[in-house]
Amino acid sequence: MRRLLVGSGAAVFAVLLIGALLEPLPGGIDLRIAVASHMAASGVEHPVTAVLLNFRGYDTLLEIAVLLLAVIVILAGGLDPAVDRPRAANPILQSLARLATPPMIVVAVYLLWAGAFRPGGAFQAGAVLAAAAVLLHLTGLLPSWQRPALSLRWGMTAGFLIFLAVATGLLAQGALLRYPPAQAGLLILLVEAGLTVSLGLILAGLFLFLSRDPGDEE
Amino acid sequence: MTGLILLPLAWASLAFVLGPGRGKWLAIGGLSAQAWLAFDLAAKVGAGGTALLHPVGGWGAPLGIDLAADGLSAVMLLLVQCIALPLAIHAGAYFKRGDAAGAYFWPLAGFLIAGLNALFLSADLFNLYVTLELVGLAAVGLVAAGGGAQQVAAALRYLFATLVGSGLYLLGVALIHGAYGTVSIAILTPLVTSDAPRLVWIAGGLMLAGLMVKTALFPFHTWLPSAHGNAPAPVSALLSALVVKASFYLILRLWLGPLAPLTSAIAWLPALLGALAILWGSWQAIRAERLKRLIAYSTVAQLGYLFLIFPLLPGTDALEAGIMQAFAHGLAKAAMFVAAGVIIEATGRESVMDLSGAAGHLPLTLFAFGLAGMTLMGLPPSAGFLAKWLLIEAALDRGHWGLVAVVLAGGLLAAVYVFRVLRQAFLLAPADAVVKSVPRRLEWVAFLLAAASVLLGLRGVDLVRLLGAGA
Amino acid sequence: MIDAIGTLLPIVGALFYAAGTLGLLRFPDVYSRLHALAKADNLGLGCVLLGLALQAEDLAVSLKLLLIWPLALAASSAVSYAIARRAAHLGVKPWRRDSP
Amino acid sequence: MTSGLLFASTGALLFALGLAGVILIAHLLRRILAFNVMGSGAFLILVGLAQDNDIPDPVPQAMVLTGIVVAVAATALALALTRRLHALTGEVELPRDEA
Amino acid sequence: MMQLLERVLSFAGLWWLLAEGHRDGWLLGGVAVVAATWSSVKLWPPRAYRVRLTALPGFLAFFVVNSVRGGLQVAAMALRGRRALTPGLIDLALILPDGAPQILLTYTLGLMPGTVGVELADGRLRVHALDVRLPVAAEARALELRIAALFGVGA
Amino acid sequence: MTANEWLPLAVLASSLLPGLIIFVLPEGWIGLRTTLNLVGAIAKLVLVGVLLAGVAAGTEYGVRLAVLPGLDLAFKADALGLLFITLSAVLWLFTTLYAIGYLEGAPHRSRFFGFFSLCVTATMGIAMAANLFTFFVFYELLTLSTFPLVVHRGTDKAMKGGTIYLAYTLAGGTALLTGIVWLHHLLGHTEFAHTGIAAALGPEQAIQLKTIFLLLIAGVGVKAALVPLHGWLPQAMVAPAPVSALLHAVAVVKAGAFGIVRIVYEIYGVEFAQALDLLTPLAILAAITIVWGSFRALFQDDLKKRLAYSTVSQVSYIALGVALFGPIGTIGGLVHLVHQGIMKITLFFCAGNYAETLGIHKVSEMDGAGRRMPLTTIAFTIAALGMIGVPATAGAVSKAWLSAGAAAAGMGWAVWVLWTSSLLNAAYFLPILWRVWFRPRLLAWPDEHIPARPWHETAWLLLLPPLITATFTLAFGLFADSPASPLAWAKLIAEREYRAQRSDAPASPPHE
Amino acid sequence: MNSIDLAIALFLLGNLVVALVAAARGPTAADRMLMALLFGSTGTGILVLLAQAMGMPTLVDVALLLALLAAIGGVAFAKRAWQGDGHD
Amino acid sequence: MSLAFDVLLALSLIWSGVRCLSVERLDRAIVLFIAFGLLMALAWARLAAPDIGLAEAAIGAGLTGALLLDAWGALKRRRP
Repeated sequence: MRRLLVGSGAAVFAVLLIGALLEPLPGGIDLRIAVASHMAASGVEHPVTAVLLNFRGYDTLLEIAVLLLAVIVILAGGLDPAVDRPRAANPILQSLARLATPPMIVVAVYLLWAGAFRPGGAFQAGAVLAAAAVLLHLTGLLPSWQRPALSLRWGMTAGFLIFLAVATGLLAQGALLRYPPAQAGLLILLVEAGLTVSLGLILAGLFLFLSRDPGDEE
Repeated sequence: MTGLILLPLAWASLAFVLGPGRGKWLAIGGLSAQAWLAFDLAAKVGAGGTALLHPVGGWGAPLGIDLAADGLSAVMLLLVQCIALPLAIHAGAYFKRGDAAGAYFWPLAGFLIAGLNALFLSADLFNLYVTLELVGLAAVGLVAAGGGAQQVAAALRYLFATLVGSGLYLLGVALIHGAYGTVSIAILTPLVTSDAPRLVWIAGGLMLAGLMVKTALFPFHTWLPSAHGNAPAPVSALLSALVVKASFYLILRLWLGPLAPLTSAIAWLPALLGALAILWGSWQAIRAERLKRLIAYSTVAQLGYLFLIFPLLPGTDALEAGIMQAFAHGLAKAAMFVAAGVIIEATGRESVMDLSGAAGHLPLTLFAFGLAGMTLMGLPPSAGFLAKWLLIEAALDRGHWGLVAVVLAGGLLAAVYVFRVLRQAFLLAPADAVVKSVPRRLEWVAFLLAAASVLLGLRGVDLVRLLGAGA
Repeated sequence: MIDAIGTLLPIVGALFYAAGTLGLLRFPDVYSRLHALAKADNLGLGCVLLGLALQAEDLAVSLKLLLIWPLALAASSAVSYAIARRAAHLGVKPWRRDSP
Repeated sequence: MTSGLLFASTGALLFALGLAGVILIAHLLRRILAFNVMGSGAFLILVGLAQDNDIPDPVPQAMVLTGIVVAVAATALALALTRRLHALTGEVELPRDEA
Repeated sequence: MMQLLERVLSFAGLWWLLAEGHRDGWLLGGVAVVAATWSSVKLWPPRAYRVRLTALPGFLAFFVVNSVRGGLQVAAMALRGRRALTPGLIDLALILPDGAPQILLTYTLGLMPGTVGVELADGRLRVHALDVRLPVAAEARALELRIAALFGVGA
Repeated sequence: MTANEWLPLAVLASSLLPGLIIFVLPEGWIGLRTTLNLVGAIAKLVLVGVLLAGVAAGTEYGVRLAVLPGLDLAFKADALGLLFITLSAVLWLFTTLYAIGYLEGAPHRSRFFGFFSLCVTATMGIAMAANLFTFFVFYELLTLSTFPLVVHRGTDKAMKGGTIYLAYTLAGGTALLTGIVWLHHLLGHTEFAHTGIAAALGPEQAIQLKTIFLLLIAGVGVKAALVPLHGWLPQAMVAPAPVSALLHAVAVVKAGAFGIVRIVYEIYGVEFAQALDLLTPLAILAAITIVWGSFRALFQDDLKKRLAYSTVSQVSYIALGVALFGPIGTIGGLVHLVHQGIMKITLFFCAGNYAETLGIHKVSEMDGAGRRMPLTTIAFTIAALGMIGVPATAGAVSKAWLSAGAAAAGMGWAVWVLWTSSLLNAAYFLPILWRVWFRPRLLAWPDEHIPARPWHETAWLLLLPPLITATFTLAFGLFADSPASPLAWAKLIAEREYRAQRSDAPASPPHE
Repeated sequence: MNSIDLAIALFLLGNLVVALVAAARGPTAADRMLMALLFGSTGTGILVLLAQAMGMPTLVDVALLLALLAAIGGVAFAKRAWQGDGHD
Repeated sequence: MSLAFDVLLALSLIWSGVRCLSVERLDRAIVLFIAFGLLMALAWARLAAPDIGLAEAAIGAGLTGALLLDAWGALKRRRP
């Protein structure tokens, strides 16, 4: 009964919504023009990065806080005791991890660097770093994180703190996160570099703090 | 204005770096500064009579994000800091060293407060979504922190509710953006008219529905009692006093702002749900077995009042009534949860029936509970009374006698559950009752919050004046 | 000439992909399906990449395209080993002609 | 129909699907999947609707990136809590709420 | 030392490829190369086995030709369906030494015609062959020799 | 802030501050607590004295504080308010003394005296309220601060009584609130003013005004224990004796009665109320209450319950006086506000003494108590006779003015009501007096706490207050014409209430 | 826009969908793991073709990333998720 | 041609979405969800949003999939 009700409700909703989507809309504000005309002052050449770190950088600041928060919540929820089960390593997969990790690092830095003028950026770079960590962990080359050591906590927070410090420091320019056009590029790079490392650690932490059980292979 | 956001972000993340269980003084210091900033902001807004604007990044809407502080924001910010500071002091004494539930309390609470402040200051629908998530996830974390199965289950229930809520809200924002190309509230407000395309109507409905889920409006309240009723006392207090108010504030913002041309058709819906919430929540509170669950259900009921104002908007006294109720309930409910925490800590029992004799052992706490109860019942001279007064006057102004009846009935029902606790507490203690001593600081915080909720009733005029500024 | 090859190669690659999918559908057990995917699809990918690399104007871009191939090869090779090994460990018997 | 609108409509369907899933499905892991489907739907609408004429608009793209990060955070958190619940009770569904 | 240089160079090459020749990114590129080299040293300390660059082109050619052959073979079998298959497991005794050579063998065998590695242990490699009637063992041995040449080890 | 402004606040503070301090005092600090209580009570008396002198001379005391735009917490000390204030302040002192004696050694005394002081503060606030809003604020505060006193013993029975008390008073408060907000909505304010404010609305709102009147009277009627809203009063008898005294004489029922006075005179205005045909129904209601209360009292064996029903009846004398259109009735009603308080508190003190000294709770156990406790019993006798209305007691004065007022207002039936009530009063008090003085003691006292010694029948702190109030009962009857008597003050009030309408406020006692 | 490349991409997509269905329907858990292979090869192929067809060379980066990371799903499946639970 | 591609992509997105919520077995659901992520990445490519495509690919392939599979394995292993 419930299924039927919710299901038909969702179906009706979807139909209504699609119907409304297909209606012609009055032209609204087109921000593409505004973005394009301010690109020069944004410090980067890629519009999405300009929006993410300059025009709407404040969103990103809070978003990083959300991500950091997720790790804290996981830690606060309490970590299960890690299961320590001896197991043989799989040399082929290990070698894959060994082989793939250094290129992943290069790719991560590349994405960070590319973010300034083409798709890429701190989040994607951090995700690649985290993926490398996950791969290493899955193949048994990186143990799971038992507790957040001080250095790890610093690492995970540093990016956010740098961002926060830059945002606060720029208050001197008259507004939060108001980059002076001349230094914008460098500051954004600084922030992104910090974020890459921290995001990598945070995203890796999401996996490495959670995954306490090495599986039952062998 | 930005300090209110940056400070808690800073102390929260630094508290995390400091490590489990640390950061108390950082938090209390930061909160003190924030309280000063909030009062300063209120003074500025009140003096200027207009909204203060801060274009982040210097771009200004629609390209950038604007922060805006008008009377309404200033009031809510005051509420947050005024409740968070005493609760921080309370939590400092509540969580023992090595307490699993308290290990990450400070960073979580810091992000929660930062999220709340950011939410109250933001004038950008998408940015509001991010702040909503910040608040929601921090709140979930606080519920789950170090808890047992019950807490984790409650946290999960809460998590999914809050995620669905923000999901609906996000879709609404997406549709609004699709229709108008901007998410700035100030720019949208003149653009949305009553002949807006259907998309915008759907968007409005989605946003409001999502926020109602987050505010735990009946019948979306099912997550609230377990979340608020199972968390540690300072957490319950934060959640009940502040977090649910955030989404209510946002509903109000939308209702009075961009969605105003669309809402007249559905103005009675929230009021109807609110009325049901009052009746149902009170009824459940009257039946509840555990003290904290009783208080949590009381929150469900009290939130109902907030929604009674919608058919009365925009009208004299209606907004004032809602905000006064939010403020009063915030202070009182914080006091009540803190008091309940003290009682449970001292007696080691959780059920209402086991409270016998508490009045003798913990007179100050019970007094605080009673004062807070006064506010919830809407008895004079509490702020809750002023809210009720304003609400009844606003309803009479429009000739809505039904609302008057609901308000009055709600007050009586509140009396039933409040006195259910008090009379139990006044009963003679069973001979075998063992009472632990608790830090006096815990009791005093409850008392201060409760007293504030009552004494605010004497200075309601300031709040109303501030609310009128820049609206 | 190079243009022609550049246009043709992706089509050939697509055929290899199709063959891989066909193998996936028609082969009887997980091991043989593994062969189909690991070999045919990767060869398909190689053809596509090479074709596109030939089409690209910029040398760096075409080299980048070609770079993808070894990465994909290494990954699929390792993963197919892992799958086969895991299947064997869990007692998945290879299909035999005489056993239906 | 432009591809923007097509994907926006797809997003609408996915959102409705995910929403119904979150409401109906009791198994927590599946519910997390449903939530992600729902979020993806909303993201598709956000970008798709803004992207008629096939000219990319960076603002909604940036918003979706932000949204994805938030969704990842929420997903990880939900998974962590689910695992915790399972470790404590052996259940993968929420117990009934007390009366 | 030479090995280190090789790695540095190869990562630098990777960067160059990724950056599509842009030159203004070399500062970060340097960081990337250093980090990658450091991690590679951590993960795979320089050991006895060294790839002989002179043998590399021959090996690559051999590999490409065989993987094309493998693809063609599988495609042909796929078209004929299961009628074409006579699958089975074959145990190979390896002559290559432990470590990198054996691992490379397992990798490449997975892309060679008709075989995929199933289990590498104790100097033996079990493979799954699509058609046991084909000269699987012989081809594997040929590959082993190639790899031995590549690493400059006796086979 | 001028003296005229802070004096009313000081009256409030004189009990509020000691109360708040007492709350946080540790249980064992008896000396400080007693000192605080007495200092507060005496300070209040002094302040009230100053106010009395000032008001008699025509000074106006008042202060207001904005709570919401258009809504003030406002106080004024006028003649009517002072009548009540003086009564409460004096009786508070005696009750406090009595309570100190009564509760010696009992647990939770800090809590008790804290709420006790709050309760008096609320009463003062009610008396000095300058508008209905303020009145309501303190009216509800009174409810809240008396609840812990009613349930002070913490037994199940106490809790039951307390719960019933709450249910009645909170429901009444809700009705009152509705009426007040409605009125505020119509008028824009609810200030008390001589000759009322409701007349400004005109006849087209008559129905609304009548409904509001009903709500308001229902609201205050609960505390005034008007039938059928009186059910809580006998139940609340479970409270300790000083609390009963407080409920019946000093604060609660008086607050209700006082509210009726304020509403009829200063909200509606007696003439406008008459014009709306509100007074006669009120008078009838009061009459029913008077007779019903007395009638029920006849059948109570529990002494305090009998006294409680007596209160139900007696307090409605005030309402009746108010409802009798004309200054004579007004004077009768107002003076009874004081007289009933003095007499009833005496009775409760005595009842408490019997219970506390000998364990007597029932009328049937009182045989021969007069010889064991002569002083208490003398006080009891005087007060009981006053209740009946025997000449030379305060009660006689009230009844005389009320009867005259009824006659003057053309409501001859009310005179019969008073007579009936007096007969019933006699019927339930005289048997008690007969028992205590003339029946020999048959059995042992149920629970004798304090051994008999010559001239020390019980603790002095328990004995003195009833003796003094009994003396007052006689004095107010004998010296009713003195300028310092309550009667004189009631005349002053009536004069002021009616000044605007007519100048024939009677200067001489009416014909009896 | 290069329509041949797009056509090939479409063809590959169809291929991918059919293969996905097949893998999802497959009798053993190992068949599910084959998907990881599919992403690595077919997904990457579609992306590079799209890059060419839409004239967006940056999609090559996406393809590269996919090729690099597709293995993780398979590894995770093999290492963590796939147990002999009687259904295989 | 591009419309055909888009329609096919949209249909397969919906298919995988529906199936991943409705299939009986959890491992299939999770794998289908990973496939859904891949298709989303393709959709982002079609919507000319390579940034999101990158993020989706990195997160979907690298992190979420691994998290889900790991969680599933853990839930299964601990089952009493």
